Amino acid sequence: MISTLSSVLLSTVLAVEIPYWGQTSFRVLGGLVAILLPAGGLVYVYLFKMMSFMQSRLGPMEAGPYGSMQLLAEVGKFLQKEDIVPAKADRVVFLGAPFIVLLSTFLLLLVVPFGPDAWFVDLDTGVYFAMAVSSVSVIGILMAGWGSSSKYSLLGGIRAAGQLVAYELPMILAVVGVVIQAGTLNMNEIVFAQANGEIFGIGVIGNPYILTQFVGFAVFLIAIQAELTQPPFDMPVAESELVAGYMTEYSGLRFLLFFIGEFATAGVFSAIAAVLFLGGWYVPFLAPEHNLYNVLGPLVLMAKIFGVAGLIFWFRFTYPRFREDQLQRLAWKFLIPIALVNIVITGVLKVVF
Amino acid sequence: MSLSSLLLFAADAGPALPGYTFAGPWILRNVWLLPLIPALSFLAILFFGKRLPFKGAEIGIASVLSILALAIVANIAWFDHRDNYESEKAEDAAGLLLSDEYATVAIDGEPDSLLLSADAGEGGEAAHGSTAVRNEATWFQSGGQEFKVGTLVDGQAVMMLFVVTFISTLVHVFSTEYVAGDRRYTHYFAFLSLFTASMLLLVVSASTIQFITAWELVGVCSFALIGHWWEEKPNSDAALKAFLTNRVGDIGLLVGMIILFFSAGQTFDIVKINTMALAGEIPQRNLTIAALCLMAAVMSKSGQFILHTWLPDAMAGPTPVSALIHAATMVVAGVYMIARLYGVFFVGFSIEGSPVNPMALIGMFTLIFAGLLAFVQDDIKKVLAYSTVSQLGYMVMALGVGAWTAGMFHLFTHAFFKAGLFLGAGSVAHSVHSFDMKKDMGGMRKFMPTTYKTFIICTLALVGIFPFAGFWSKDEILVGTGGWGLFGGTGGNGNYTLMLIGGIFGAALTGAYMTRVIYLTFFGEFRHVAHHDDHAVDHGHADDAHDAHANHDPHEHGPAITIPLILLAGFATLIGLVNLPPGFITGNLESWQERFFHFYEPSAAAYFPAIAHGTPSYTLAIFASVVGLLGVGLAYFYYFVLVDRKSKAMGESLTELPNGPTSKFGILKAGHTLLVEKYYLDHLYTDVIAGGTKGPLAKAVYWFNQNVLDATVDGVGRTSVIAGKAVYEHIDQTVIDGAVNLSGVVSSETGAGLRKTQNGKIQQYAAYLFAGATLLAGVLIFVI
Amino acid sequence: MISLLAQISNGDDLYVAQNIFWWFFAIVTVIAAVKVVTTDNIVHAALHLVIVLAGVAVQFVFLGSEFAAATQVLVYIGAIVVLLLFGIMLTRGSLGDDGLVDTERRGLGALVALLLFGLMAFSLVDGFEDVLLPEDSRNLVEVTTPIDTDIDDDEFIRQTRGSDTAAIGDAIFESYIVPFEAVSVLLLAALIGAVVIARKE
Amino acid sequence: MLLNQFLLLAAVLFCLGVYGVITRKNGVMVLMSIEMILNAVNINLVAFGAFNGTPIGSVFALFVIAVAAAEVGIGLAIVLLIYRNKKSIDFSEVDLLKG
Repeated sequence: MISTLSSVLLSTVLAVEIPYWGQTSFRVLGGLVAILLPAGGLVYVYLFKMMSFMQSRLGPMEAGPYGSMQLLAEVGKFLQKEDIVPAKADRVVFLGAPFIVLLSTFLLLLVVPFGPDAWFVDLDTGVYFAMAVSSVSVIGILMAGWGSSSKYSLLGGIRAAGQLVAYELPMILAVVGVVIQAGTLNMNEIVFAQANGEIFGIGVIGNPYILTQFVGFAVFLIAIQAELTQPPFDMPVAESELVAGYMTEYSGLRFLLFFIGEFATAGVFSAIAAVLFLGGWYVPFLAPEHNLYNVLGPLVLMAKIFGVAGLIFWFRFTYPRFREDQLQRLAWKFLIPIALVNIVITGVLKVVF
Repeated sequence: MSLSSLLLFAADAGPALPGYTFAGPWILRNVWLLPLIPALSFLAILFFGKRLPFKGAEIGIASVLSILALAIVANIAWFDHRDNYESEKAEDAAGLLLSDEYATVAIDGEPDSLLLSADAGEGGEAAHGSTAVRNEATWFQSGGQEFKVGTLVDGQAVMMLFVVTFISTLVHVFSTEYVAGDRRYTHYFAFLSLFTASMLLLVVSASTIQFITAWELVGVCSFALIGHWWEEKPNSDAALKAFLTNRVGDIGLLVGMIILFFSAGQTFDIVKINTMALAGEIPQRNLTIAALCLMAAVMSKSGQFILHTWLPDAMAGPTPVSALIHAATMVVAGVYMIARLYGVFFVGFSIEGSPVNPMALIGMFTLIFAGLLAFVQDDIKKVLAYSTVSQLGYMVMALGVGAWTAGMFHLFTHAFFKAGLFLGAGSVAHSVHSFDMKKDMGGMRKFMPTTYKTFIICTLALVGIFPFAGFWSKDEILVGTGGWGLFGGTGGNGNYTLMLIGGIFGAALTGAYMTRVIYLTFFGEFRHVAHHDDHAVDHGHADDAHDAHANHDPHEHGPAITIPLILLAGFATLIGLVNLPPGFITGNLESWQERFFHFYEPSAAAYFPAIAHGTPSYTLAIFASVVGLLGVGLAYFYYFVLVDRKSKAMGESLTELPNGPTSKFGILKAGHTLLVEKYYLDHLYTDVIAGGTKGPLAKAVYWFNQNVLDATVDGVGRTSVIAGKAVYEHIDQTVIDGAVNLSGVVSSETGAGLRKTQNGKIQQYAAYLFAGATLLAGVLIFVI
Repeated sequence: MISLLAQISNGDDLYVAQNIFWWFFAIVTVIAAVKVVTTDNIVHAALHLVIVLAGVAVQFVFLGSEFAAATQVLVYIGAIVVLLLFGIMLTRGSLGDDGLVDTERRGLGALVALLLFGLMAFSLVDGFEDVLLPEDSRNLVEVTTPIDTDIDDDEFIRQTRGSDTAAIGDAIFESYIVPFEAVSVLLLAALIGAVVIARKE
Repeated sequence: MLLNQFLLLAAVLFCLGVYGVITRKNGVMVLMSIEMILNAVNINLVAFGAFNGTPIGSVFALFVIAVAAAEVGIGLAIVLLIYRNKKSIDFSEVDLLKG
């Protein structure tokens, strides 16, 4: 996003030829920004502010005016903590686990389009790729659970893996409806399809697929809630049962990495949901081909991300925890059949119309 | 949609080959509806049947009635199409209904020579198209090969549509009372529907692969219905036997169809296969092998000797199902297959101009041997089952001698009177709760007058008494064997004298065993003793459902059972008249004679061989009738005179003479035992073929070993001892022994070494596998 | 190495960056693969297997088959390795090296593997010595927007790369529909079979 | 790029897989080695597909992946069964077939 934006600016406005390494570093920079900005924002707006108001917590209001510096304080706190590795831990596996989780998040971000020309990679198999790499984080979590050499961690890891594998299916199946309707896997094409679409002959606001794929959207939201292992799907890290699940033995920077990973993944999944169901970077009344979108798009998408994330965190703060069997039953007996029916109906309607 | 629009010629032009067209009356292009409706009904009954007031029977009857109506409409449409095809073509040519392209194809595609060649044999039949109507769609394609499904409607198909739907309707109606109160009533009707659907699908199949599918579906349904009361071991065994015996033939079917697929240039198209076979584009050798393989399938499905053993056992199923299986669906599938692929069989077996061929031979053997077997059965249904086998023998024989129309006509008439017989037997059995004629029947004419009358009529039809249905079809088969000069007949495709004799002899047998059945069932005194407990289960009814019957005399049933019987008896009486020979009664009224032949034989189609038709002869008809009546008379004399007199003398209802001919004469007794043991075929399968290798065969080998080999060896041994002694002292001790010892040591050591490789560790085996593969590949790459 | 040298000496089109990355990934893959079959720690073996599988996915990308690469990641890494790790964690509780994980057949195994490799390498080098892969044939494809929009001036045409996904989809659902159905039946059978085998009585 | 690059890499993976299948005692590890063999085959399929410019190589690689998933499912179930019967997943103890 930033990269392309900058390169457009630099090459057209400033007429600077950017070398390959320069472009690459711009991309890396842009990726970091695109990961960290929503992550920090979400933590601050929802975790610190919204949850505190909802649950009458007094915490984050001391650091800085209105607690605005709380985020920095938290990061500082984690950074100065000692990075402990348990004596019996499988050292390499233990140390590598948080990075694998974060890697999954970064890979997910790769295919999200921020504007008609503002993307990191314009993959032909965009959505499919996203679904594929989202499953990589399971490996990281299993590594963390195993490497810690602690029974809480192991139990948490196995729970998390079971949960993630179970909810990956409804997530993918929910997306299939959108793919059928758009006729492409490419995320940017999906945005275009929504922007240029019509619903019942009315094309003023395009056709954001939430209007036709509302079932898919609901299933997708529930599934990503579970993918994020946050309430009400937080058995893997349930403190009353497993201390902190697979994160039990982590401290300092590595705990922070898991933490960032969780919120960044929430942001990226929100972005994907926004692209698939809410029209991505597109806003009505401005043709999708307009160049302005390369600047406006990221902002629009950011707004939509915050909207979807708001829903996610709202659920997080208000619902009690499921039991393990209830969780599996919800996935296999409810979400997957619904998603399958949705696919069938979408396919039939696609052929009919 | 009104009837007229159903019959209307509709324009749906496509490229047409000689012999069929893609255009035609709406109903003929859309006969796929017929299998579809009962298939849907099957699902509907399965899913909703139990909740409906009549437990699903109403869905089944509604669907079967609707397809009966459709089948009748299809027949009418076909008659119209058959007679007016020329004018249809004229309309096409005028461009009224069809595109020009189609018109030219239709006219160019049907050269006059084809029409003429077919007409040559029957002298003066108008040059009608009898062009089959076709409709097809691509099912799927894989690896460049398109798999098509479609319907091919011609005379034989519409004829079978009518037979199947008609019999199925009556069976449905009959069943509502017959299986009332059964614990799987709903499933019974569901499978009846599926059975009907499968058979209809088979009938309209346009491609061999579709045909195989339907064929197997029919097999599955028969399995389910024969084993309907699977709680009892014999029933489930019978179902398994039917299924497994059919599997044997199905291998033949698959192999044959695959041979045809590749021989005919990779096509599943039945018309194309036939056309190519007739045009000589497929090597004769391939056709013969394929026809032999297919014959195996016919033998299993249509119960031809020696694979017929499942058919009598299949009587374990409910009687209406037996009627359906024997009259219209399962067993005629094989005959229908021969008729459908007649080009293949005609050329493959060189039917034209030869005195004998495998198909005719099998048919003749079947009709005689099965007829003989029918004499020793006590179970009324088994007699009828063997009778069916025998009649199927007639049909196969007829097709084998080239009398296509006669064979199909016999199939047609047989459907009605055999269904009538089975339903009649079911009606009787329903009253006495048993199928055993000797123990539980006798004198039934007093209790069940309607059943009695219809049974007699159907028997007359089966025996072939003038003017009942069987007379006409059987006579036509005899004529078709090839005009035996003695009777003044001419024509026919060959000189099948043997088949003629067999057929006439079979007629006598039929008459005799049917007379026996009639006597045992309907005459004499009622022999039913109060052992009701054994028989309630025979029906599969819950006991309480029949407590009402337990202690009083049998009686006639309600209309659900009698009306089908009466209808079938009516058909058995009259249906033979649809194919009156030319000149008989009708004089010169052509529109009254040979209607069946006219409408149902694809005489002018390119995919059908130009078969010759024999001229009927009064002498033959009279002679055959006399022989048949002779059989009836002998049996009549034995049962109605001798046995009747004896039983009156002894004061009890006898079923045979206490010391009749079979107990007096050794040969007859042996023959009787042979028949009771069903020619030991079941023993052949279970004991000899299955058990043979472990028991008798081993003994035989042992005996051979002891007495023949050993003796030889001994003799050789003694002579060699003398020579050996000399050799021993000089060569053996030094040279040979050393070598022998060496080889012994070597092999023992090698064995000990190799033994270690057999250590049960799969991975080591995997290592050998890979190493071996590497070596072989290396040899392939470096050496060769 | 031979191939690279041959390529250089032939002076053919050299995709330097591509080749460098290819060698990087190939070496990483091979090292990880060696670790999979030699390490004594079963979890490490599984994690190295992840690297091998990812490396193979990268090879698919090099070969221009993104869809296969994504499937590789989704099925192998996302499902199969997770399943293997589950199997390990459910059947072995201990951490660290598992002691004797190898049999005494190392020599035999090495011999067979080397023989096999020698044979394959010989025949490959012999057979496809300098054969070049065709250049990425998926050129830029012009895509007009699906529905005409309000823009009147010049019709907007975006460029996107041609897709192998559509080609794969067409191939599966047209020519190879029967194998596809067979695979689905196989999966169902495997599902039922696995449940039956693994179920406690 | 050379076709042989890919084919040789696949050959290396294949042979390493074969080595693993032969030497590993642990059932799960044997399964992993088999996966490597299948992957090597997949590289070949896709490479030849790319070489011929058809998607059919990828198509069959997909089929192989699907079959591999089924194979691992069944394989792990068998390993679990062995574990339940022998309290070990050591394949060298499963040698009842010895001669």
